[in-house]
Amino acid sequence: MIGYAIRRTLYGLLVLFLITTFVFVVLRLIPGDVVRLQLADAPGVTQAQVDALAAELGLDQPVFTQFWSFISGAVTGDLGTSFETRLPVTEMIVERLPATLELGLLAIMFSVVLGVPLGIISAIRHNSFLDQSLRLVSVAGISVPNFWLALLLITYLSIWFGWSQPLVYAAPWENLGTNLAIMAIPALALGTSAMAAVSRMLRSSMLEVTQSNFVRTVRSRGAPERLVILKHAGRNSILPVFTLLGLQFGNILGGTVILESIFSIPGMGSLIFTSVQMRDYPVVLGCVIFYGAVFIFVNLLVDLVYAVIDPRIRYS
Amino acid sequence: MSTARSRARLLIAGVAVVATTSACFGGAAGQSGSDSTDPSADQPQEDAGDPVAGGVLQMATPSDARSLDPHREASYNTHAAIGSVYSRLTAFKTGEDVEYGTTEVEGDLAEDWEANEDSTEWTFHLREGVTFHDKAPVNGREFTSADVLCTIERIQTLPGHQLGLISEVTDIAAPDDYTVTFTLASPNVDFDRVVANPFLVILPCEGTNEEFNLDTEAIGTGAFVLDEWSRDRERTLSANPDYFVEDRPYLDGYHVTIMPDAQSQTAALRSGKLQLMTGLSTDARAVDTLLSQVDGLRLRQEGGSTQTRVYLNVNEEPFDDLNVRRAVAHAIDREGMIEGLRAGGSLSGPVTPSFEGALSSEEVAELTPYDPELAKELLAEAGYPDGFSLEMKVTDGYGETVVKEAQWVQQDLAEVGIDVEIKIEDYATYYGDSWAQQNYVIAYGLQTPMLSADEYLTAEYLSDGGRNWNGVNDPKLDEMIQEQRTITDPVERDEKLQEIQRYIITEVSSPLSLYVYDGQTMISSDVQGYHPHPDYSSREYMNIWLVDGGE
Amino acid sequence: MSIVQQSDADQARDAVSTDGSTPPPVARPPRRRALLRFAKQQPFGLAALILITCFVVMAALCPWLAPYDPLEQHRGSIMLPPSPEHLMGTDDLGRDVLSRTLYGARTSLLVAVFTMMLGGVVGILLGTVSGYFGGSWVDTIIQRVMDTLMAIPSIVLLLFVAALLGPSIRNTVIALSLLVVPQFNRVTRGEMLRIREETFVEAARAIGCSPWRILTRYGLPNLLAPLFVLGSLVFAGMMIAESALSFLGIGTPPPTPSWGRMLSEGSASLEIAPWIAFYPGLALSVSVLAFNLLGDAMRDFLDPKQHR
Amino acid sequence: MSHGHIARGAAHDLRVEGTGVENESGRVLLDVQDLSVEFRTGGGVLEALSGVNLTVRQGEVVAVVGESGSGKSVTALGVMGLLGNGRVSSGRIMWDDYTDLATARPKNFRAIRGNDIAMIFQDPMTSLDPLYTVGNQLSEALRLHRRMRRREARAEAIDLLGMVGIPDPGSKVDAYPHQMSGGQRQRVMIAIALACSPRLLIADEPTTALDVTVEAQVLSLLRDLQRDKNVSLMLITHDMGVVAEMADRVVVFYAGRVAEQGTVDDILQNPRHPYTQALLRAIPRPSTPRDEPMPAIAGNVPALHEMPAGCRFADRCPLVHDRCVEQPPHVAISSEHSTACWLATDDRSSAVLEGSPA
Amino acid sequence: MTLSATLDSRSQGQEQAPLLQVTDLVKHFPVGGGLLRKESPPVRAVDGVSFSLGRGETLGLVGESGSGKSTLGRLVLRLLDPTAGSVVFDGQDITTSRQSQVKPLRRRMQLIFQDPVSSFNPRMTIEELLLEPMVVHGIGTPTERKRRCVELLDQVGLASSALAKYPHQFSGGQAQRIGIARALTTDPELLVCDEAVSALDVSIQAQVLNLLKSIQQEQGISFLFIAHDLNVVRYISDRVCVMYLGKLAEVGGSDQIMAEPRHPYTQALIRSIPAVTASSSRVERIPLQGEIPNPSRPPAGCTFHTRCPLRFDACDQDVPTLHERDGSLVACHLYRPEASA
Repeated sequence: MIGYAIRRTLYGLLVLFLITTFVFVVLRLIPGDVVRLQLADAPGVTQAQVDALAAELGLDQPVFTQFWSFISGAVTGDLGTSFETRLPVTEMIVERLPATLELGLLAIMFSVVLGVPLGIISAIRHNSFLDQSLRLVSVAGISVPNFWLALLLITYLSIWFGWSQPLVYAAPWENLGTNLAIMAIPALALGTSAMAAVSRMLRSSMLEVTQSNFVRTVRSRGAPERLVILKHAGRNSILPVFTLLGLQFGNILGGTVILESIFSIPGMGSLIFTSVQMRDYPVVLGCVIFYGAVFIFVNLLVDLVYAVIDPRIRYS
Repeated sequence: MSTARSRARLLIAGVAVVATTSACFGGAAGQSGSDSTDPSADQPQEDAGDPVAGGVLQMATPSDARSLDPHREASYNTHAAIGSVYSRLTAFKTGEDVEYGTTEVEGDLAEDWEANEDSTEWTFHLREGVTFHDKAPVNGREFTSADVLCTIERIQTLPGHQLGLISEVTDIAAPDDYTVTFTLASPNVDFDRVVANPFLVILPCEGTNEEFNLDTEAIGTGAFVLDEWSRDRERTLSANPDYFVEDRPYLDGYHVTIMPDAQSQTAALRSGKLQLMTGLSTDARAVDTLLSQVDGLRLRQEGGSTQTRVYLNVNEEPFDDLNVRRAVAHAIDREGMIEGLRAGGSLSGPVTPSFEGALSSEEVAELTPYDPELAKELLAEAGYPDGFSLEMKVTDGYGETVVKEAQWVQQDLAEVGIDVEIKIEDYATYYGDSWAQQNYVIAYGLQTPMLSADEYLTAEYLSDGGRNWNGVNDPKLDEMIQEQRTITDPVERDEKLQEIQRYIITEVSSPLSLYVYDGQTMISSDVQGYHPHPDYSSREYMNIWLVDGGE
Repeated sequence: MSIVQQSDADQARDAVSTDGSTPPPVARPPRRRALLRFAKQQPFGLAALILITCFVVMAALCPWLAPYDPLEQHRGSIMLPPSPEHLMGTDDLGRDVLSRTLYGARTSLLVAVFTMMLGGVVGILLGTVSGYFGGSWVDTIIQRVMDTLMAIPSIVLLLFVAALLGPSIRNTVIALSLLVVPQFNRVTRGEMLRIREETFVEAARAIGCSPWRILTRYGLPNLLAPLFVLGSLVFAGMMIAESALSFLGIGTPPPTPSWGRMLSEGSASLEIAPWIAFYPGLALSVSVLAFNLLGDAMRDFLDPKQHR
Repeated sequence: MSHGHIARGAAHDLRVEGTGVENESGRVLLDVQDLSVEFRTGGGVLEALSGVNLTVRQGEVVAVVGESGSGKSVTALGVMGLLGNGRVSSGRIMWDDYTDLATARPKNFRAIRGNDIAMIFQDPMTSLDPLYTVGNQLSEALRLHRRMRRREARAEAIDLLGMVGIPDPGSKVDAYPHQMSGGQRQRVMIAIALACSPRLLIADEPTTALDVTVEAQVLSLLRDLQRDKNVSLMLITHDMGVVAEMADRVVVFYAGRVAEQGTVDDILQNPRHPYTQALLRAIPRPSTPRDEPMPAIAGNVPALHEMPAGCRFADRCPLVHDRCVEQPPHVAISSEHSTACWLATDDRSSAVLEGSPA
Repeated sequence: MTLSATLDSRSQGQEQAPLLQVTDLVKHFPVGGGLLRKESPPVRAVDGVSFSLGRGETLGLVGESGSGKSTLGRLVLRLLDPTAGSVVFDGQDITTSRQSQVKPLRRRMQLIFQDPVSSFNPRMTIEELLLEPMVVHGIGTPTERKRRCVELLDQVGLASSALAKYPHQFSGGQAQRIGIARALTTDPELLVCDEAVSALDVSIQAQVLNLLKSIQQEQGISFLFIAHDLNVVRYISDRVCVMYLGKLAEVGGSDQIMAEPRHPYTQALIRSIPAVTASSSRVERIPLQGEIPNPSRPPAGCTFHTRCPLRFDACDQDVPTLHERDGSLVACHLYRPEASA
C-alpha cells in the first residue's frame, strides 16, 4: 500500500514536471510582450528602461536558464515573483487557494449529495418512468453550459426575487453565512454537470453490480433490499464514481476560472485568467502547476481511497 | 480612462484599465461635453434636505488596483483607490454648483499659494495641524513640508507619467515646515493646476523611505482611512476623524467591492446591495430598464474622453493613399454608432472635444460627413473601384462593445466595397505585438485620454512622436505642431491647434478618431452629494452623504 | 466549466460492445433491423436522433432556410423583440436572430465535427499504439503526456491555445482537439488492452494473422461501438466547450454566428432583450441534450448487460 | 389412486400419495407444483420452465440433472425468488406445506430465504462480495436471521469456517475472498449457507468450476454436513457421476421440462425415458471402448424460442413415433419413479412391474 | 529402452521421426515489474517438459488448473515464446525462429479452444471466419475458398445456411463444430485441442469427440489433447501425460495409465472421478487433501509432496525425474531405480 502510494506520487511528480515544461514553453511562445505591456502606461520610455525592466523580471536570461532557475526554485516551494504585483507567487496562491478549493469542494459535495441518490433511485427503478425522468433531468444538467446557468441565475434571481449574492467575499471562517450565500450559486452552476455525471455513472455501475453473482448471493441470504443496495451494491458501485469524481475535479477546477470571475470570488481561477491576459508568466506557471498538483493529488487520493475500499487493490 | 465595462468580461476589464496611457485628466482638462449630460438625471434630489452625517456607502468597481503606489502605477484603479486617502497640494473643485470637469482648483494641503511675476517660482503655504492617519509607522504625526519634498524627490527618481508632469521643476525647497517653493525651468501659469494632478498626491516620508510598503499600504492625510485592502475582493475605508476639512466626510466610511462581472453588479444594484455603480458604458436601453426597475435610482451621465478609433497604417497599402483613408472616414456612420451602440457620446477629432483647443463635435461632423457615395468615389479615384479585402485587428480586451463597434464598422466598410475580416486578438497581443509595433494594416480600438491637445498632437502625429504608431510622417504637420508650442497667447494657440486638427482630418486622416462616449453612474435614491471630477480621484467622496445617515 | 464529461469515457468503455462470453439467450435478429430495434428500445435515443437530424438539416440548408443574411445589420431595427418580420427578434446590431441561430448550427456542428475528426483520429491512433504496446515504454510515454494534458485545467489549456494562435474557427478546433485526444486515447487504449486479451485475438494469431491484420480486422471493428458512444458524448461536450470559448471571446471570432458567441453577445442584454441569447441558448442546450441522449441510448443499446 | 394415473399433475398426485409414506421418506419440505417461469427479453417472452413438478423431503438429497439451458437453475432461482426479470407464470412453490413462495410477500419470503432455505452458487469466484471479509459476510447472515451480536457472530463465523474445513479459521475470518482459492471460497459459501441451519440447501453446480480433486473434497464436505445436520439438499448438476455419488432421488430435466424422476437407482439402472438412457450412454467411462464411436445423442437441445409443440426430445429421440407430436404425460412407473414419455404409457403394465419400489 | 525412446511415440514405429519433439521446455511468466515496481518471483507455468508426438497420434495432457497444460499447448504453437528449451516441429526448431518464419507453419498447426464463441470475432460471419485462414495463407481462389467453406461445414455436420450467420447465433456444440471447421481449413498436421470439449454438455461432448476422432482417422492429424477429464482423455488419446505444477508427473499409454496409475497424483486424480454406479456400489472416497500450490512459489523437492499421502523423507528435498516403470514414465521417488531395485 505504501509502496503503491510512493509509486503513484513519483508518477505524479513526473507529470507535474511535464506540465511545468509544457506551460513554460507555451507561455514563452505566446505573442504579447510583457515588458512592453508593463510600460504601456509610461509614454516615451527608452530602450534602456525596457532593458532594465526585462532584466528586473529576469527575462534577459536564456529561456533554459529561466526554466532551470524556476524549477530549482519550485522544488523549494518558491514559485517566483509576480511580474505584476511583485509579490511572491506562492503567497498569492496561498491567499487565493481557499476560495477555489472551497468552491470546488462545494461543487463536488453538491454533485455527490444530489447525484448519488438520483443515481441509486434511477438504478433501483430501472426503466421506470421515474428513472426515465431522472435521466432526462441529469442529462439536461450536462447540456446547459455552466457559465450560462450562472448568468441566468444571477440575472433572474435579482429580477424576480430581488436577491443577489452578498457583495463581499468572506472566507468560511470569517462569516460562514455570507460565504455560503456567495458560494451557493457558483457551486450549483459548477456542480450541476458533475452531479449529472455522478448520477449517470452510479446508475450504470449500480445496474451492473445488482446483476452480479455476489448480489444474488446476498439476496439468497434473505438480506433486506436496503442492505443489498446500500452495503453491497452501493459500496461496489461507488468505486467507479470515485474515479469519476477525481477526474471531475479537474473539470471543476477549470470551471472556477469562469465562474470565479462572474461571481467575484477571489480565487485562483480568476487569478489565472488575468495572469494569462497580462502575460504574468510566473503566476500562470505557479497556478497551473498548483492546479496540476491539486488534480494529481486528488486523483492520488481517489486511488488510495479506492484501495482502502477495495481490498483487491490494496494487496496487489 | 477606458472602456471595458461591458459584461466583458471578467478581468479583461482590469487589463483594459491598466492599458490606458496616462489614465488621468491633467490640469488642462476642459469643459465637459455640453451635450453629454442628462440634465434631469443630474439634478439634485429636491427634498433631500441638508446633509447628515453617518452611514457606510456601498459601491462596486469592476477591477482592482494591482498596486497602491501612485507613482509606480498609472492606472485609473490605483488613483481611484487612494484618491480619498492621500491629499494633494491643490485639488480640482467639485460640488453641486461646480461645473463638471472644471479646471478651477482649490487648496487641499496648501492653504494658499502664489507665483512670482513670470510664473517660474511657485510658493505654497501649507495647512498647519494636518495629521496623517493614525497607522503605523506614521502613527498620526503632523504633516510638514518635508513630506512634500520626500514625495517630489521620489517622483524624480521614478519613470512614469508623473515625472513628466514636474519635468519643468528645477528646484524644490522648504524654507520652513509649512512652506514649499518650486522653481520652474520655464514659466507655467497653470502650475497650481499641475499639482492638482492626482499623480502628485503627497506621501509621508515613511512611505518614500520604504518604512511601509506603498504597494499594499496607503497612509495619507485624506478624508478616509484605508482600513483594509484585500486585493480583488474589497477595500474598506472609514472616515478620518482628524480630517482637516471641517465636518467632512459625512460618511462613516465607504466600501468598495470588486465585481468584474457587469451582470453581478446590476443584480446587486437591483437588490439594493449596491448604492453607487460607476464607470458603466452600457446601452441606453439597459440603463432605461434598470432605472425603471429600481425605485429612485438616478443616472448620472458624464461626458467621456476616451476616443474610439480606426487605425490606418499609412505605410501599408492601400492606406498609403490619402483618398483611401478619407474614403474610410466618410464610410463610417459615426452618429449611428453612438445611437445604436452607446448610451451617449460626441463626435471627436484628433483631440477629445472637451479639451481646450479641441475641434467641436459639430465641426468634426462637417469636416467628415457620413457619405458612402463620396467614399466610393474616393476609392475609385484611388484605383479601387471594386474595393479591396483586408484583415482588421481588434482586441476584445476593451470589452464586448468595442468588438460590436468593429462589426458595425465592418458593415459600413463593406457597403463601400471594403471587405474587412475581423481578427480578434487578446489585449497583450494587440497592444504588444500589433498596435505598438505597427504590425497592422487596419485596426479598431480605443485611445484613452491624454492630458492636453498638445500631448495628443506631439505623441501621435509628430513623425518621431512616442505613440506615432500609424506611420504618420508629414513634415508640414511636424512643423505646425512644433510651431504651436511656441505660441503663448491662449486664443491664438487654440486657433493654431484647431487648424492643425483640421489639417489632420482632411490631409492626414490617420488614425481616424470617431467619437468619445459618455460614462454613466447609477446612484441609488439615498445617496446625495456625489459630484465627481473626471480626474478619477475619489477626494470628493467626502461630500457624499446618505439620506437619514444610512439608517 | 466541464468541457468534457470524463465519465463519458468510462461509461463508453463500459459499453462493451458484444461480450462473447455471455451469449444472449435468443439469437439476435439480423443487423439491418438494428435501427428499428434501437427505435423500439430507446425512445429517447430515437427522439435524439430525430433532433440531431433536424439540426444537421438546419446546418446544411441554412442558406435556404434563413430569412436574412445572418451578418446583415439592420440599422433601423436594433434589438427588436420577436415579430412576424423577425421571428426571433433582432440583436444589438440589428441582425436577425433566427438567421444567426440557423447559421450558428452550422458553426457549432462544424467545430464539433472537425474537433472530433482531428482529436478523435489522433486520440484513437495514440490509444491504439498505447494499447497495443500496453505496459511498454511507448505506452508509458504516451500515457504521461495524456496525464499532463488532463491535469492542466481544460479552460487554461484553451486559454493558452487561444492566446498562442488567436481566435479563429480553425484554432478553436485545434484547442478543443487537445481536450478530445486524451478522452479517445483512454477509451481506445482500455479497449485495446481488453481486446488484446480476447480469445479471438489469440485465435487470429494462431491462424497466422499479421499484427496489422489483427489490428484492422479484430481491434478496430470491436472498438467502434464504445468509440461511437464516446464520440456522441464528446460531441456534446465539444459544443459546450465551443460555446464557452466563444463566450470568453477566444473561440469563434465575430461576426460569424456561433451559438456560444451569440450567448456571449446576448447575455449583456439578458434583461432587456432576452431573445438574443435565449434562442441560441435553447438551440445549444437542445442539441447538446440530443447528443448526450443519443450517447446514453447507444450505450444502453450496445451493452448486453442492460437487456438480458 | 392407481399408479398408472396419467395426468399433467402426476407428480403432484404422487406427492399426495407420498404423504402416506411420510414415515419412511420423511416430511415433504418443498413441493414445486406445475411451475412455469417466463423471461421477458428484447425478443419477446420466453418460457424457460413449463409445468415442472418436484418435491424435496426432509433430510434427502435430490439431484436435479440436465444439460445447460434445461431449466434446472431456473427452478432453483424460482424457489429462491431470485428470477430477476423472470417471473413465475403459473404453478405453486409450496414450502413446508403452508407458504406458497411463488406468491409470498417479500418480507415473509426473506424470513424463509437464507434462514430455512439456503443456496450455494456455481461460481465461487464471483459469488462473494469482494469488498468485505468472509467473516463479515458470514456474520451478516447470522445477524440477519439469528439476531446475533457482532462479537457473537464473529465467534460463530470462526466456528463455521472450521466446520467447513478452512484451515486456521481464526485468521481466515478476516481474509478477503480474493485471498482465497476457489475451493476455499466454495467452502465459505457453504459455511454462509449453513450459517442459519437451513432445512433445505440448494446447491447449484457447486463443483463445476472446481478441479476434480477439489470437487471430491467439496462433495465429501457437503455429504457429511448434509448427514450430520439432517439438511435436505437439492443438488443441481450436469454430472451423472456426482449424481451417482450424492443423490437419493434424481430429477432429470430436458428443455424446461421434467423428463424423468425417481430414486438414484431407478434412474441409473432402469432409466425409462429415452433421453435419460441416451444421456447415460453418452458419458465416457473408464470402460468405454476406445476404438468405437461414443454413443452420442444426435442434434441439439432446441432453443427456447423454437420449442417443439409435443415432446421436446422428439427431434433427437431414436424411438420417436407418431404420438410424440403431442406432449407426453407423466407416467408413474412406481411410487417414486415417473417419466414423461409415450413409450412408458404403452408399456405401463411392464413399467409397474419393473418399477415397483424396492 | 532408453528414456527418449519411451517418450517417443510408439504407435507410429521408431524409425519415423516424430511430428513434434518438445525438449526441456520452460516458460516463466514475470509477475509485476515495471518502471517503479519490484518484481516478484516468476510464475513457473511450465518447468522442464519433454515429450514427442508422432504423426496421427493423440497425446492427452491432463492436470488441474494451474498445472501449466494450456501454457504448454501455446508454447507448442509458438503463441508464447518459451523461456528455455526447444520445440521441433517436423524437423524445424520453432522456438528461436522469427515470427515470419513461423507464419508458414501456422497453416500446419491449429488450435481449438474451450469456448469457441469467444474465439470468434463477434463481428465476422461464419463465412468470413472460415475464409480468414485461407486468405491469410493465400490458399485458393475466392471461388475455391467459398467451396471449401461449404465442404468444411458439411464435414462437421452443419448446413451451408450457417455461412451468413454470426457466431453468437449458435449453440455451444454447433460453435465448437465451426471451431473445428475453422481449424481444418488449412489442412493442418497438428491440432492442439485446449479443453475443446470441457464446456460441452455430455450429449454434445460425445458428438464432438466422435467428430474429432473421425477427422483424425481420415486425415491422419496429430492431436495434442488438453483436458482435465481423465475419462475423456483416455477415450481419445493414445498416450497420456499427467502434469502437475508445470512438470510431467507421469506419461503412459492411456489404458495403462487409467488401469495402473503409478504416480500418487495420478492415482488421486483417478480416484477423484465420481463413478456413475448404483447406490449399492457407492464407495466413500478419501479425497486428496489441499489444493494445487501457487506456481510462483512451488514446494521444494517433489512439488506434489505437500499433498501426497505417500510422501517420505526424500520427497521434500530431491526433485524426482521421469523414470521408466513398466512401460510408463513416472516422476516419483517411490519408483526410483534404486528404490525398486
